[in-house]
Amino acid sequence: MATTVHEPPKIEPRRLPIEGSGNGGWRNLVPAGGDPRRVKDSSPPPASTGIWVALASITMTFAAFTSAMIVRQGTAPLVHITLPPILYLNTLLIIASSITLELSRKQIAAFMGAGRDKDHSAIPSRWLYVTLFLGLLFVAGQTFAWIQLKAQGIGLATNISYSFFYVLTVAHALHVFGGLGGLVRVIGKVHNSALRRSTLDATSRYWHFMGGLWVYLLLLLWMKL
Amino acid sequence: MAKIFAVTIILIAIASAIPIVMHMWPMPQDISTHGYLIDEQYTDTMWEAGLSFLASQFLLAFFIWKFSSPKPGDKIKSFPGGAKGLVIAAFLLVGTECLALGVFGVKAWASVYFTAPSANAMPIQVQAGQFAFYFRYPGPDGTFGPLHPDKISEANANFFGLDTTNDPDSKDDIVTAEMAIPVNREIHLLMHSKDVGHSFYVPELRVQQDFVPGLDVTLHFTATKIGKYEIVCTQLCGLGHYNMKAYLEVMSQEDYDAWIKQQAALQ
Amino acid sequence: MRNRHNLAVVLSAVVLVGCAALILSQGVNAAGEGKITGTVKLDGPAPHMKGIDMSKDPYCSKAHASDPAHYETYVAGANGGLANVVLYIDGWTGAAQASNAVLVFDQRNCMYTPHVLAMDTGESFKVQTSDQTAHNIHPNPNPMTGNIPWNQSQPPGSPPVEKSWKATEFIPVKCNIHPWMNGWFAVVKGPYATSDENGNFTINNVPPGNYTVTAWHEAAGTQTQKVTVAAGAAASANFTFKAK
Amino acid sequence: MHDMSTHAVPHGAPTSFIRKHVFSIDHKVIGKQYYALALLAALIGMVLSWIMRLHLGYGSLAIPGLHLLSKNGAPGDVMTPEYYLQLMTMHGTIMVFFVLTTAPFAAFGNFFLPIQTGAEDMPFPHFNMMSFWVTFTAFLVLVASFFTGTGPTLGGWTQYAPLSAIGDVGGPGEGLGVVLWAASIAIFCIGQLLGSLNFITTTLDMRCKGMSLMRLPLTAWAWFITSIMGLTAFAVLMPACLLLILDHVAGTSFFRPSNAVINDQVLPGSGGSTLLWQHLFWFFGHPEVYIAIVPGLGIVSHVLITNMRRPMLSHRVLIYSMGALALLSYMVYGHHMFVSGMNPVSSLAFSFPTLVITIPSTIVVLIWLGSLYGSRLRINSASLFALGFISMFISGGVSGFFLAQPSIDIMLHATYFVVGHFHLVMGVAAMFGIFAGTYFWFPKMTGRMMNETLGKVHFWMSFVGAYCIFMPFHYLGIAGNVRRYQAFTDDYLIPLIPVHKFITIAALFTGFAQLIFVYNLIHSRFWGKVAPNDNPWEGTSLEWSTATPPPHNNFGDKMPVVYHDPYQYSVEGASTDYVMQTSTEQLKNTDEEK
Repeated sequence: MATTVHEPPKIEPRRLPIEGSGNGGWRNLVPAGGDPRRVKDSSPPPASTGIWVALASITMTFAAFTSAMIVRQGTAPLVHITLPPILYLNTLLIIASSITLELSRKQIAAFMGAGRDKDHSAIPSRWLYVTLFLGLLFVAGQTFAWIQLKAQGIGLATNISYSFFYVLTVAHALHVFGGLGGLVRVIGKVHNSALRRSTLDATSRYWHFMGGLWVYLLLLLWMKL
Repeated sequence: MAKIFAVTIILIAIASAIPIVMHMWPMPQDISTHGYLIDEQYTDTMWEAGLSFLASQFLLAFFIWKFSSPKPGDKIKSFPGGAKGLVIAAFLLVGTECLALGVFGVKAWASVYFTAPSANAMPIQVQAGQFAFYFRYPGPDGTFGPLHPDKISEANANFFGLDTTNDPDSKDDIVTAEMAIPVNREIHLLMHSKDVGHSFYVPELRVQQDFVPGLDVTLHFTATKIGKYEIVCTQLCGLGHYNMKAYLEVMSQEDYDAWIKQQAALQ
Repeated sequence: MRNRHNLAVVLSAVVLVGCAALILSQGVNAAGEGKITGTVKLDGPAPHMKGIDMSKDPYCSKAHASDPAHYETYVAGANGGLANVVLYIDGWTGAAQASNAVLVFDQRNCMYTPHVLAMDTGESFKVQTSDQTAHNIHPNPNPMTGNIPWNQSQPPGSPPVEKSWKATEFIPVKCNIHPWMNGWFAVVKGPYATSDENGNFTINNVPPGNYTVTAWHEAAGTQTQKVTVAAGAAASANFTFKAK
Repeated sequence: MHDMSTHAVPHGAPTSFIRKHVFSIDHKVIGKQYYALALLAALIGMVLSWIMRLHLGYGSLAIPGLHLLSKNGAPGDVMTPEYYLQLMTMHGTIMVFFVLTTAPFAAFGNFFLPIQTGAEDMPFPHFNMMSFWVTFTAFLVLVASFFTGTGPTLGGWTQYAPLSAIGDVGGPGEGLGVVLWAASIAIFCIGQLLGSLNFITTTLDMRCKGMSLMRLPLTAWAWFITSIMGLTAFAVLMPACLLLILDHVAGTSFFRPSNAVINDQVLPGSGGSTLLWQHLFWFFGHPEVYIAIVPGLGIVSHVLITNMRRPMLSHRVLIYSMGALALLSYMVYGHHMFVSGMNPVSSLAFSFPTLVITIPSTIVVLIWLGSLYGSRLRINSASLFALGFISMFISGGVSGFFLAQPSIDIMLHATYFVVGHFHLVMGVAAMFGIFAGTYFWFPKMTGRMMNETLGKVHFWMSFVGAYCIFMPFHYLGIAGNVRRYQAFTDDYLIPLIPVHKFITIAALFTGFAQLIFVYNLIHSRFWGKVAPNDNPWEGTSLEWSTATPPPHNNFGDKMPVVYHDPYQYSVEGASTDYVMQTSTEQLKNTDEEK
């Protein structure tokens, strides 16, 4: 959190230190009698609030898809389809990746907490690579499922169930790509000694959410189709 | 400036009320059995809405008039009762209003939607398509033949896609371009859309209902006054939307019998 | 011998092209051209054409108050002649025909006049309205032919719309505002004719040669006949359709 | 958009022209860019409405040069029915999305939310920049549909399926036009999601020292609430648009029904549902109405307070009411679908919350009126527009009573009554909010004052003109005049044509007034009177405590510290009649209201 390089406050003696956020913020309580000294100086970095906001909007998007399925089911019943079995393997992969990411986060937290956050180059990043690899495998597995279906002549327009299948899986995969981008960024920051805890936390929250979302989608597809 | 503004607001408020009070462009006359409920509901709402409209505009104008030219020593005064009073007032006034309108409104709504058509209601099927309505009467056998979308041929006057050679029920179905109904007889309208969304709106009958493609909606009503009325489409359906209409003829039973006979001969 | 043969072919081709050029420049009935005339008849009594209920649009029903409108699928004359049959030459390979008159597809009294408009590929035609009510013109060509569908309104007083078709096709055209209004654009290659009330037709501007004349009717189908056209003379072809 | 690690605060001032004015990450520049986009869109939308009004009042009138816009749409310069519908769709879409959403929310919000919270910038300035350029791209895509062969879509801004899903056979513009429309809206949603993300995080995390949530001005609260609504609403509209595009390009049947027949041909499609589109659309569509109007509530309160020289009767109640409006707006969307074939029981379920939504609206109006009482009202262009807003909001609001009841909606649905209702309440009222904000904040945004005389002329013409246009709409609706008709050929509509002529004249008149505004805006920007000081209106909130125009990091070399509630006007015992939030003066009753 404290590593962004700022100009030393030479000409701004009265300017309060800024570290990626204001000084009031989320935990800003009402100062009694207008005394700002009793306000906490720190508020959570924007990334940790921002990620919740982003996740809320993704939740709404997939809620919209879900309700579309339910309403559409009301007009014309969805057709039963068999999901490609590789999806179950993919599920294991994405769950495993969440676990490895959590391992990595613990490790890094322990590392930084030990007061060694001056020397970032030694941050352990092995589990991050494992997570990235598992994430890539997941996307590859999803692609394999699509190719498999395509080989059977099943496309987006085959029937409404497959339409929903493709829309949901592709939309999820695109979001997973966003998560992979975040992981790459975190790894890059580790190497540039510029990693902030909030960045790692936000990325891992997003990644876990993608995992949870996938399990939800799989259940949805499995139940409805 | 503020005083002129206040006067303008009052003038506009009064001018807005005049056409309503004078019935300059009134609702079309009601020719249905359930319409009076809607009309009563409408009148009640007009009273409540109209009074709140006038009251709040007048109050706004009055306050602007009164408080826009303060003298230097004037102090800020607080509204008697303060925010709490206003909130309670809003809850009480509007709350009761809403509750009353809501509860009474249910009655009018129920009269259209929650009553089943009576057993001897006359079934008529109406099909909406770009950009015309067509009507089907079941004929003497009282049954509609099935629809075959692939058989629709407007070029050959087969508007519904009936197969008169194979479907016995379709043989005596009567398809017309205008809708004639006997007066004081309940009509059970089966609504079917050929292509996109349309709507069935007869202001005089106090009915409006969308056609939903893929879903057959029904509606029932009784007309009480002989005459010729217009059925118009209110759901945007394409370039000819404004031109999509048909005529509804409410006839005496004898006239209707003669008319349906004549139509049957034309099939 | 062989060279001479080739020479003959080339020469005759040159002559033919020359003739074609001559025809194109001189217009109707240039020297050496023939024509095909004949009659199209309907076998048996004409099928009953349903009356049209135009009550949807008071303008239309008023226009037909004294003369009730009927569908025009079969329009048969007193002597059994069948109108609205399009006659053209199958497999025409000659040059495009010069348009000698402006083709007009009129919307009059909520009906299409003519009911069938024949035209050459690429030949332009005008769609106009004589009515005081709005129409839309919505031809529905097969997307595979390369003809592009369109759908355009013509409110009263609109200027005519000028269009043409690229590929040969019989294209149904409709007015969605007045669903009973239907007609055809018969897009053919080469010379063509449409039979009149009495079933008579004349295909002009046919160079001498052997041809297959095709007669097309929107409901009764197509028939073909082989004819030989001599220079300056009229060949004859008569067709008889059975109502379907 | 989900990578959250883009911290760029604080960033140094840009030096190149492009980074300063085009691809700027400064929220103030982005706010101005949004404003310019909204202005351009509003002008286009207004010209479209003129053309439509001329056609409605004088059916066969040739409008010179109209054929240049579309050869097929207006042969001989006379509009065809499809062209009317296409212009109508574009008018609605441009106005709702690119004016009413961008101007009060994205434009003013971007400029003033960080300043009012005491932040240096938004937390994710690059997302903020993207948000504008994405929105701009969406606008270009939408406008591009004018130049396709068959023109833009004619399906109305609600774009009801299946008309919007069946392709070109449904009418001109229903093929490519719809795809461009849906693509534009989907892109627009992305832009607004990025914006909302920044707004919410700014409000929660970036407040300066001493700025508790309750010390935020009402505008900041309004933008905060709006961005929460936007976050959920646009996140629903985007998938709906994607599904619509898929129906066109991939042959799916989300919205294409079985057995639809046009021109005697059965169209492909199976089981698609028109209700599906309506549910998805209105779940966005109704909150969208509040997205357009809630920032207006905030701006008007803010402007009024400054010009009344007193705080509102209750700061909290206003905030809670806006929150209640936002919450309820999700529960009432079904009132757009009373006659759509939805289950009649659910119509009732949607009707009650719709009626209930009048309670918070009434509270807001009563608080305004109650606060006017005993105030020391200053009349200027900004306060005139704010007061005009109240009048319009009342007029537009009461007609909601009618439409909230399904039984009356049977008569009034899809008539001009509805058009009058939403134009007054979310069109004119929201525009008045924008105008009030413009006259009020112009000195802060540009360092110059707007011409007051022209501003007042603009106000009088707009106020009277807007009533002349939209009040008669209600009468037409009561008489059964159906909306979205390009001409009135039904027997019962013909007697109403003189009313339409009157409305057309009023519309031209009112539109002319807007040109005065544009002139005033541009002239004042470059040659207007220089603002006398940083706080010409004697306001109290943070935007008035910084330089004019604000420096790149908003507050120069001194971060603000907040000691007071946002609206300390006419406080007893204070040295002046207003005490700025940053003032260190000790006040007796400085604590939060109970």
